[in-house]
Amino acid sequence: MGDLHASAHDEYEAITQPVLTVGPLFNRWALGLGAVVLWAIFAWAWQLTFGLGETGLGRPIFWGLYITNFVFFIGVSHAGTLISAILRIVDAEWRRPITRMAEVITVLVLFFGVGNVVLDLGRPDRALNVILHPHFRSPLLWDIMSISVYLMASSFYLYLPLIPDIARLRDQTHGWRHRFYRRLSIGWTGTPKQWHRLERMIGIMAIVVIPIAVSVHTVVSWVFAMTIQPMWHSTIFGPYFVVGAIFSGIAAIIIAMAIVRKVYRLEKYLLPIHFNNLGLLLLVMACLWFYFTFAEHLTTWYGQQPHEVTVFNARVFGPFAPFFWLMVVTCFVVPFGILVNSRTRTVRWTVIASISVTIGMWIERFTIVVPSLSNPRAPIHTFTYVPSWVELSLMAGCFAAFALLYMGFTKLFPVIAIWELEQDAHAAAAVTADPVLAPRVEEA
Amino acid sequence: MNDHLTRRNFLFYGGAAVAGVTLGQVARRQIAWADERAASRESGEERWAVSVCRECAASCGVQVRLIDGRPVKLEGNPLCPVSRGRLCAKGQAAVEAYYDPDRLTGPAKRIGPHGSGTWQRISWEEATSLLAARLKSTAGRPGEVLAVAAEETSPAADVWQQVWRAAGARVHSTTGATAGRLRERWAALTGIAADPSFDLEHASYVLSFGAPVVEDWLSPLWTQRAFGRFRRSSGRPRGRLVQVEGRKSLTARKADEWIAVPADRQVVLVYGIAAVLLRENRIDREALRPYLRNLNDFEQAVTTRFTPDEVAAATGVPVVTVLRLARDLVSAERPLVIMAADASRELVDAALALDMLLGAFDRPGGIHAATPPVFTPQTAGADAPDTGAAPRVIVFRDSAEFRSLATTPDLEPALNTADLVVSFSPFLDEAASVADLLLPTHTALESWHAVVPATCVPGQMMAIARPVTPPALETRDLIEILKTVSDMVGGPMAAACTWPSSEALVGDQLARLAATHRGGPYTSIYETEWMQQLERGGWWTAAAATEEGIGDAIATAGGWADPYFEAGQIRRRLAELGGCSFPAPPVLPSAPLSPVILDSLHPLQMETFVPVGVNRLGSPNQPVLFELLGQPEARPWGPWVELSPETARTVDVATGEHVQVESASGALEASVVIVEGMPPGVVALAFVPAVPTGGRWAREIVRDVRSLAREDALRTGPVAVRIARV
Amino acid sequence: MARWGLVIDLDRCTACQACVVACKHENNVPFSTPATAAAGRLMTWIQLVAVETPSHGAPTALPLMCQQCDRPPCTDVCPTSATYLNPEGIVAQIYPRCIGCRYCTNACPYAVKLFNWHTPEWPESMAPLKNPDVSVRPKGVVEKCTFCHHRLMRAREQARADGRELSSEDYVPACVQTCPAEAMVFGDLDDPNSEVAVLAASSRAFRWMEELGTRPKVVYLREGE
Amino acid sequence: MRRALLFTGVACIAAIGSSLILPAAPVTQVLAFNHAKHAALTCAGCHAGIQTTQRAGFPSPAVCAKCHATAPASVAPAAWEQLQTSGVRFWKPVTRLPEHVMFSHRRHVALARLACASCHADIGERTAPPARMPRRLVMNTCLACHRAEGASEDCAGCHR
Repeated sequence: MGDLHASAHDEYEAITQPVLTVGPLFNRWALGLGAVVLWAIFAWAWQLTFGLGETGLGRPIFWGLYITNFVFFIGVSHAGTLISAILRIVDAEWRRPITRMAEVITVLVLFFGVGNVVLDLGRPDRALNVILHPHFRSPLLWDIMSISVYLMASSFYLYLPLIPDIARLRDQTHGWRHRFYRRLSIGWTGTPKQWHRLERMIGIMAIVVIPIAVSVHTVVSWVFAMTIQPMWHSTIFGPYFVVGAIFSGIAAIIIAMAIVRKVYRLEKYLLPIHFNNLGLLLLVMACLWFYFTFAEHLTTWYGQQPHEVTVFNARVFGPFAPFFWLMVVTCFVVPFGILVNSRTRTVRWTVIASISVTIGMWIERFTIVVPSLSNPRAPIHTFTYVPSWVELSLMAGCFAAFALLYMGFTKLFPVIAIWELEQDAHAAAAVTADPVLAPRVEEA
Repeated sequence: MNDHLTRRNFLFYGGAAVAGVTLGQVARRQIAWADERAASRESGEERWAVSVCRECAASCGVQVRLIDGRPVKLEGNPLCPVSRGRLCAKGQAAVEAYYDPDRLTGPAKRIGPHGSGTWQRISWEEATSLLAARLKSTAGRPGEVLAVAAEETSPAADVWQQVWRAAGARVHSTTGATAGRLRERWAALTGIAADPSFDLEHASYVLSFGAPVVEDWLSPLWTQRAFGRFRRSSGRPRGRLVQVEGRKSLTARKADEWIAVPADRQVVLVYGIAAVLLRENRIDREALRPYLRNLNDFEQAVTTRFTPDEVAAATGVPVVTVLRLARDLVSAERPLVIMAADASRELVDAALALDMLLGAFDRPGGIHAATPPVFTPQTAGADAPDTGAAPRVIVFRDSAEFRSLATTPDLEPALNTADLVVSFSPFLDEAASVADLLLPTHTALESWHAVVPATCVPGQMMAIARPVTPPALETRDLIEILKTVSDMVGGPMAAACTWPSSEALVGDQLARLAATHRGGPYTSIYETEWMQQLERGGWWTAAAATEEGIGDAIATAGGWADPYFEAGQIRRRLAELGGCSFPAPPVLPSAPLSPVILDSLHPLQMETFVPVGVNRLGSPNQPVLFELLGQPEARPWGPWVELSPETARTVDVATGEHVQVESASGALEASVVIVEGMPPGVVALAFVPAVPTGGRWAREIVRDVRSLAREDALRTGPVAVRIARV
Repeated sequence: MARWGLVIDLDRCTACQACVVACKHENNVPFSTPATAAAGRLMTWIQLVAVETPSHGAPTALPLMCQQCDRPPCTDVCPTSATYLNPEGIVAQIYPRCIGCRYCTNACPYAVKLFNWHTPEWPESMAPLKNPDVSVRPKGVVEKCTFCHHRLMRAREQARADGRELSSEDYVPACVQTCPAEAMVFGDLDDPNSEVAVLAASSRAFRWMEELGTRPKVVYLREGE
Repeated sequence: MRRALLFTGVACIAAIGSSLILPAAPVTQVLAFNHAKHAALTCAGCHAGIQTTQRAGFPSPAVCAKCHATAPASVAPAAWEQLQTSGVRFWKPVTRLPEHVMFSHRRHVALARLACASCHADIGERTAPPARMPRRLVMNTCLACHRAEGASEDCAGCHR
């Protein structure tokens, strides 16, 4: 074992090096993002002091940016766990360098998903009432239950595969880092018994986390679908949201991968094949997403139920049409155009497609939340919803805080699972023997 | 981490804990202190008292809910024959006027330039002597003083008139839209010196010529209830309302049928219908003979001048519709023709004539004569002759919006020449915005009342009440101010005002009522009581009651009523006179349909209307009333313009969007309300008076209809405008 | 136990909005400004809306308040049971329990639940105007029409003090009490002899959006024959 | 940095903890009223509202003057005179309920015959005005009694 460690030390220095050193670029970014976060905290304090009236919301548009962000972040959270779990179960060996990056996204982004709900509460001081006096018929409560289970499961699922790597860092460091890693590694020494247990636990978690993840976004969709509001009350919302979630999740991983690869110079580990393969997955999800979107809108249009069609018209032809068509372009036209062609499935273009999808999926959440509320059944006064500076600041703060935390993670833990790569090295023969993947590996 | 408790660590954690506890306790003390301030130390004692609503001439009886002596809510006085426990929006909002944070706190004189709204508080002594000195210098020269007040029948209004006439003033009254406006034509036709009273409630078919039945016709609350019962009462078929009006008003929208005829052409339609009735022999001539002298002449004139084709041509109403209206009217069980209070003389004459042809006089669901009033206005002194000279002193009383469209003379020039303008009103209203001296009087809840409500039921009433709450601010009773000023001026003025206060004046009135040995305090279950009294042929108070006792009972109930009225009075009176003569119908006018000249620049005819919530008498600063504007289209807090769908299409606007309404002399932004069925060439603009120097809410309305045309132009008719999308 | 219901005869209603003011003053509903009204923050528990009703071509002004549904879409979705259907059929809102998530406001097809965007404020001089029987809702909670439930509590207390049963005249909401055209009738829908029960069974009766299965206890009587 | 965070954390915990554990801020009355000494009077004698209104109410100075023609021994005559002439109710409430709770004294005292001590504990025997609520009242205090007595547990019945 000692041998292995010594050799591994050299072999994976590219991965451990960024963890242990903090450069000026990191500090500059951390400072910048920290400033945005501080500003957002100020905005939140402002909102807490003066009430939700500091947002652009009103009657009947009771939900806006916060709930859009909530759905979006929860969607992105499907990135990780689900992908890494599925790929692990189907033994897709190419997943090894990307699983951790995906899992981190999941865990971090869930906080922002839940956090946006808290931002949206009129009385966040009473948020505990949900636990103290729960009402089980409320989809919001189902949501809270499934998200908290998901958060726990995915945190665990992130932590388990981290243990061997933490132990590796423990052995390489001293001072506070050493103490920190020592506690976290919970006595990992790499005995075969420990390996056996770990592998089993990871295997179990990979299976457990999939239904939980599916349930999470299904339940998020039910928050809308369980009401009888036009264009929310839809039976396909469950799968539609899950597909959208995985879609935006994959896009998020691709972007994260590209950034990490570039900043930490991990080109050696994050190969174009990863972008290619995830790009293919993204393409499939784009098609699925388009199918669901089409089905959802076709049935509404064909049915011509007065209230449904009012929302439909507002979304497709009316004031929300720019958002809607931008969504169609960014979620389908752009990624499909790029990814359908194997020659454009390069690192650069998959990243462009992913950015497009991320923007598009955010808009999709927005066009689900706001147009239905802007066109209520009752003929009451409506207005044009324009997010206020508080909402925009908090949204910026969420994204900045996410980036900051992600950066922080990369400074504490290796973003690529080293031990998995080690295993991968053992299984390298299997990869090259793979009839589908082998040619592309050569291409790279 | 160090697991040992060193001194340093102890100090550190101890310090943190102490800081935390201190902070927590300070915060909690703050909260407790705020709590304590919020917790009222008062007992929360609840009391109800009666008062009189003074937001319009209807003078409904109100009930005030007082908590610890402070008014909390206004509700209708169940004993009052007019309100019968109900109250309209404006009446309820009056409590906001009482608490108005921008109410005048005491007398003040203007220090800034005219209309700037900058005031300096002065003492009552200074204020009254200022006015007295200026009045002395006019030395009673006729026409130097102009007194403007809202019309009302009350001892206080009499004192007001007497005092100012004694000062040589011309006294002007802004008239409300009450039955009093119809008095003159009614008296000319029937010879009865009382107001007509329309039994809308029991009619089965109502043909209304511009009468804003569901808005504020005559006595609004009474009309509302009568309308409800007219529409739906058990045991009777549903009442049918046909509205003849130029624009599609709220009443027109509520009516079963709306016939678009501009106000100046409605008289043609009335005679057209009369002509059909006469030509088709659908009236009972023999029954009419004893009451009518000139039926033959009238028939001759009407049938020859108003042939269906000519009527159709002049009014734009198809012949079949004219015929149908006439036939529907006579075939209805109890038809009634009504008109707007501010209708032209010709229209009132014509509509009353049609009512007579339909046998509506003295019949349930028809027209009755109100009992000649117990209280007759004292007309001591006469107006100074109009020398044409501009008045130097103008005094306003309770005329929040003296420049309203209902006012007759154009005050603008007089305001420019006068050197002292005085406002007797508790509010920062329109009069205050041009005044030099503010003499704030008590609000309705702080005042003594004795006022004759606008005629509605065919009995007699007088609303009488004591103050329900002591004056909250340094305001004064109107009579007290008048007395002080008159005494200072001396001469005829001092002689004209003999009462020291409203309390004395009302007390005097109570004594007089007791002495009439008629009627009694407002009593519960008014209608039952009324029927019983009718059977007995009168209503007398118990003989044992003392005058004080009666007075006290009246003031406690909120008023005095004598529901006795002489059934069949009109017919009897007409029979005595040997019948009346119908006024000769006018010659069919041949002038152009619209008095307004439209051109390619201003192609639309704009009509102005006053929304129900707009308060013309009381405070302009009641927030809830601004919220009522523009409903149900959710366009509160400002003027709105009603467009036909066709007009809206030409400028591509939808309900809720904004347009600029432009006339030759100004422009105004208003939100759009599309009204299905409006004539395409007509737009209707809501008049929401702007009081830029008023209170915090009134100030939110920055411009009104008056920026589009001079007020006299608005009063006389439509204005040519164009609209543009904003 | 009674099941309180309200019948509004649109044939009688004159759209005068007396009910709107009565409600506002009775229930301490704060005032708006032009800016807050434009931003969709005008607070009224009852308001007029233009609705196309059966057999009346043009839109009718419909006084709209909480329809007090027997199957309320809003109560199901509340995560804390802050809003619930009480045993007498009133959809209540318990302010100190409400977390302000506004799920119920979105679930309500009638859009009659309101949210306190700011701390409600009255000018200092208007402080005594508030009805002591009704609380002032803090910022961040949802509020709604309660059929003037505090009046029921008072009426019941009074009836008990007088040693008698609660009768129909004892308890009416402020809007019904003031309605000048006598268009509103309030009472127990379960009492077959009550006026509301008789009117609710009339051929003119309709419940707005009842096709959604909300089973409102506010019954409208359409205009016309 | 770490120490500063630690300090803030400890301070916050101390602030919240102490606020929950320590009793509410004390209330000091203008006059040191001795309930025990006035035991001969009924509660309703001074708190006139308890039989008829929602709020119990405090006696006005005039009520005191019915018995105390001159200043009581413990009160300075000048201060007494001033309180008498001002006419305001100067007592500060000690037992306060949150604004959203509707509690009717009439319903509980006059109709349900609930003893004053159920909520106000031993205030009638106190020789000095209490600085704090004599009995801590929380929702469960009300609910326990409502359950025991079979009274309505409908939330809207008490929450306004």
